Amino acid sequence: MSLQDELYKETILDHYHCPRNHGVISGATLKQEGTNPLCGDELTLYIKLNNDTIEDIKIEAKGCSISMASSSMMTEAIIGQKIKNAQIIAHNFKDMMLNKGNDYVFNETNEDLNSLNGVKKYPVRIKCALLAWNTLLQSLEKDEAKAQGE
Amino acid sequence: MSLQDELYKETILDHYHCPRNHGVISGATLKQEGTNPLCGDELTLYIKLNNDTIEDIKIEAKGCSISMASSSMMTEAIIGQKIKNAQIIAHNFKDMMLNKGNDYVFNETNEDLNSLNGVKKYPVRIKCALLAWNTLLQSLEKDEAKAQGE
Amino acid sequence: MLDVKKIKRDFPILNHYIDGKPLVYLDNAATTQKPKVVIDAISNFYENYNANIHRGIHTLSQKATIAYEETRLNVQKFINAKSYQEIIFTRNTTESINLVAYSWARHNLKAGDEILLSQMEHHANLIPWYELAKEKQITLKYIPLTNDFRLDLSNIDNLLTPQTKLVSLTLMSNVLGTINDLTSIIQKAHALGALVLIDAAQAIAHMPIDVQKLNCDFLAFSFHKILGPTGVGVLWGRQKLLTDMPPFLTGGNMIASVYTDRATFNELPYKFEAGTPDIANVIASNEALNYLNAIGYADIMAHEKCLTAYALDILVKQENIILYGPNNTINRGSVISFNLNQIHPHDLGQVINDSGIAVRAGHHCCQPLMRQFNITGTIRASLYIYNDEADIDILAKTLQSAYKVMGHVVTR
Amino acid sequence: MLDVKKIKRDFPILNHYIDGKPLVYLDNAATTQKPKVVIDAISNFYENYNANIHRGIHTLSQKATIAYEETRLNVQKFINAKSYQEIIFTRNTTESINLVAYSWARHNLKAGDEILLSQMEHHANLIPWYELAKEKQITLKYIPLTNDFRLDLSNIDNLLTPQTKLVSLTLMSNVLGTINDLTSIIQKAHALGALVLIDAAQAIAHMPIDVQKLNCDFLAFSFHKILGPTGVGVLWGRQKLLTDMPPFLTGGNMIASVYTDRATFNELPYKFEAGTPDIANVIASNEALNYLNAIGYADIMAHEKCLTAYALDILVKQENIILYGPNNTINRGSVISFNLNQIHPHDLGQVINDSGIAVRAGHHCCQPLMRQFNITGTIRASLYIYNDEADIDILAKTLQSAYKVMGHVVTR
Ligand SMILES: Cc1ncc(COP(=O)(O)O)c(C=O)c1O
Ligand SMILES: Cc1ncc(COP(=O)(O)O)c(C=O)c1O
Repeated sequence: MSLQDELYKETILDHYHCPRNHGVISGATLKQEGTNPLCGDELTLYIKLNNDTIEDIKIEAKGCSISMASSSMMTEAIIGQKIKNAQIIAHNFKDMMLNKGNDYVFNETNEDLNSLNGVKKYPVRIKCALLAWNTLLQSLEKDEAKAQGE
Repeated sequence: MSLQDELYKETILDHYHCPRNHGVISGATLKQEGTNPLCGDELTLYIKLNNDTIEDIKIEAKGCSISMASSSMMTEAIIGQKIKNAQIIAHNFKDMMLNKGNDYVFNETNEDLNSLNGVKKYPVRIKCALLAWNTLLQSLEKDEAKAQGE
Repeated sequence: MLDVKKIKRDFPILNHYIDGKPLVYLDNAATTQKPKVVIDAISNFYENYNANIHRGIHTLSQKATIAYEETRLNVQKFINAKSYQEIIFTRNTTESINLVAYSWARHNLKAGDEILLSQMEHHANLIPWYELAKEKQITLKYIPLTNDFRLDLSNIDNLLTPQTKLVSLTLMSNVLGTINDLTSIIQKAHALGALVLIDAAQAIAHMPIDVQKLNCDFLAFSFHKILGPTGVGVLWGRQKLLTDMPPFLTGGNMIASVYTDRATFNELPYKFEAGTPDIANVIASNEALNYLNAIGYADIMAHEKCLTAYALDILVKQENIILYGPNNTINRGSVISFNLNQIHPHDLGQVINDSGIAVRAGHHCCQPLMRQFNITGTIRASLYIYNDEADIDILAKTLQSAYKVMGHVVTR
Repeated sequence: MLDVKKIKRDFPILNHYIDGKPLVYLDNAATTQKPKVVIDAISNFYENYNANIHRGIHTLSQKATIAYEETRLNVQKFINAKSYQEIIFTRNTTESINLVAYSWARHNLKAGDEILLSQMEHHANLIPWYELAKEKQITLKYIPLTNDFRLDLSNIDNLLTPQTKLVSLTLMSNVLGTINDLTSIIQKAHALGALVLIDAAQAIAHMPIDVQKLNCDFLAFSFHKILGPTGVGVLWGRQKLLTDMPPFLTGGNMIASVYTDRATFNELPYKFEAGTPDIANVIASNEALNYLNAIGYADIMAHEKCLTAYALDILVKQENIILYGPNNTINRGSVISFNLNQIHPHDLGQVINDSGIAVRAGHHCCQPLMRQFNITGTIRASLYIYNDEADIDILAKTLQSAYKVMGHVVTR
């Protein structure tokens, strides 16, 4: 299997060309910007919370296929989830990407995410795949910190 | 010929053990301190001028054999000389020490200086051999600058 | 002209296969490959005369010291400096520029002073000045670019003012390939009493440099971009300036006498070289100079001109390509930046890499320039003495497959 | 115990002859020799995957990046740091200490604050503080020495004051061999809110280092003193401190986003690594760690203890010898300084060198300590894993000839 076949699987290209939940939420509960320090790609994440549920999520971004696809898959995976669950999914995803020898496999509901497993072989591009997820975690952490501060 | 034979020739050892013109001139016309940045050895040079003649010169120093011997030989070479001449001798000596392939040979009057030629092979120690000479040149330069300023 | 086949044989890595394919190395603006003589000089040092330098009396230390200083003398000749005392070894261009920022600028500039840069500068020649500007309320000004990617000097007489204390410019852009003729700027800057720092990190690989002819005040470059090892940079500065500057990094070797509360400093250039330097790599850098000198810049320049012309000619014909840089070879080096419409440079870079070609994809440490073009990055193919037309042909062929791999419908 | 014969075979230089004599290398405190695995790692990098790191997508760059970061992870384990983000690569110990002086101290200390040093510090841990003290009217204080060449802590409760903001000490003297037990000083310093920097340039070669157990705040060392190449130093710092510190050197790689007038900085540790690092040497440094780990510090320490005891025993019997350093092997490493009465260390060094023995002669970058002893320098024999009793015997034999060569009458 050539590198290209592996990396640019149909699933990834599909999300790249037709990113889900792309755009802006006006009146979002949370808004967070993220930057990939390696290439300068930037995205803005919007979340609408209903109590502890992520009722809506949208991402505005311009980026490479990996970063766009990962963002898109992320929105699908966490929309409608409780915050706690979203954090667990995010940590599972980061584990999959960052830990050598970790063969975490997402179940059917989130199986698209498994297509990003191939990015592990390209350490420089792991940052692309993680950008949206790190931005999400940062955003939720800030929200928690704020809630505790109140 | 072993390195020791070459470097620690009798002439050098003689000047090292019995340094000529060692000491202080009270009421010296010029006084200059010198430091070897590589080892921290310090010396103080005293000169008594009579118009443009170096009437007396003394050096107070604690140093290695090369530095002590070179200082001692220097005082012998320039005592009683016109400043101009002393500078020429100093430059000849520096040339001998610093220029590869320069086989400058001092004549009979200053033949002791030729014994230091062997130091050239030990670049780190050239600084030891030059300390007194550089201090002399600095001192005379300062004197000239002062004279011109007046 | 260069005998590229023969040159290739001098570079072990070019005779190896990467992932089963021969390496096509077009990332020379990031770092060049190293000839065997350079690699061997490092092993030779460690296997035969490894020792710390400058203060050791023993034979190894003397040999190491002589070899280390030999490189300095050769650098002096290479850039035609007046004295070896003007050659300071640093880690890289970045440290060289920081040295000037910390030691010269921090002590000579004050609020209201101005520094003139350009819109094509590398981060190494930007961030040190941003930090200084913040600290000291200094104003930074930029020479803009013309439509053909050159310095726009039409407004230079307004950009340079009596407040300008430093003009810091790259001699060759690491993105656009543009070579800047700095003659008139340097004259004007000096007439106003400003100093001029030249970032020669790119230029040094592609053209002979004569600091006395350039008439600049500081010049910085890195050896890893001219066939030498990583870890060795050079700062050249006028002796008078260096003499008056306070030291930057302090510690062993840069001192003359140390008391319990103060120290006097060593003579130039040692005043600026604190601690144990990268001895092996400085020594091996000499072989890089010898290798370049043996080829000669006349032939290097002729080779690069032909190859760049060939590459521009082929690339400009690619579908949906956007080129960033002068479209001819006048005052232009062999660094070629481009994008394919609609494809992110990271993706294109990956596709190119998968054909065994090493190019760089990204902002090339020139984010302000990218913002100017309203892009996040480009693909950059940068050519050197061991590249030939076949390398360009492979690159072009790969580009033609990119839209298919990325699942785009190609639109004309 | 160590199999010294076997170890010697791993070091190419020890199997060569210098001026016709086998090399007896006793200058390990200045820099150690390098095993073949380290030398080969450098060639292997240049011959197989030389590329610039961190931003390249192509295969070579990825390989180089992985290998570079692998060294960082190994350093993290080696000194038991909590995170790889606390490991910053510099050129040497000197730069590491300067980084703390410029970035942390310059921004956190003010007039009237105090820094506590000791009388056995290397210039690298003195001059940066002299410069800072001058600039900011900071007071420097010194822990004195006892008669047996150890830190005299009898007055420590007066030396440490609420104004003390930093305690910066060597863990092992590069002149005396003394190993300092810093446990109680660190506790007391922290109780007063002061930070502690440890200069581990010497110690790291001779004892295992655990930054969490030491409970210091910064720690600095150089790879060239632990079998690694020149050009690589390490600064370890607590993550919280490093996070709050402004960058030091600025330029490429240490940034996140760059605008035309400002920049945001990269995450740790990259915030402190500006420009192209010494890639090859950082990668090769990993092999030095692997080599040391394979031997193990337990055996290294046992070997050095025996050898130091042997050397002290023989040296103390030499006529007219003056030893500077503890006369037993308790809390003492294998660095031995001495003079022969009436002979300048330069001359003695030369005589010793002429027997094919490399020792260091001079002030060892510790002029204040020399002034203390009222001497300009010493001869320093420093032993490491490839030295054995035969080396000491040759040294002793040479000493016996010194007075004859120098034309002295030996006086008892
Ligand atoms: C105790 C100590 N500190 C600092 C240094 C400086 O190390 P480097 O020259 O590698 O910066 C040395 C080595 O000479 C040393 O022995
Ligand atoms: C124009 C220019 N300036 C500065 C640099 C920085 O060089 P280094 O990373 O060796 O410090 C580079 C190389 O990336 C460059 O191309």
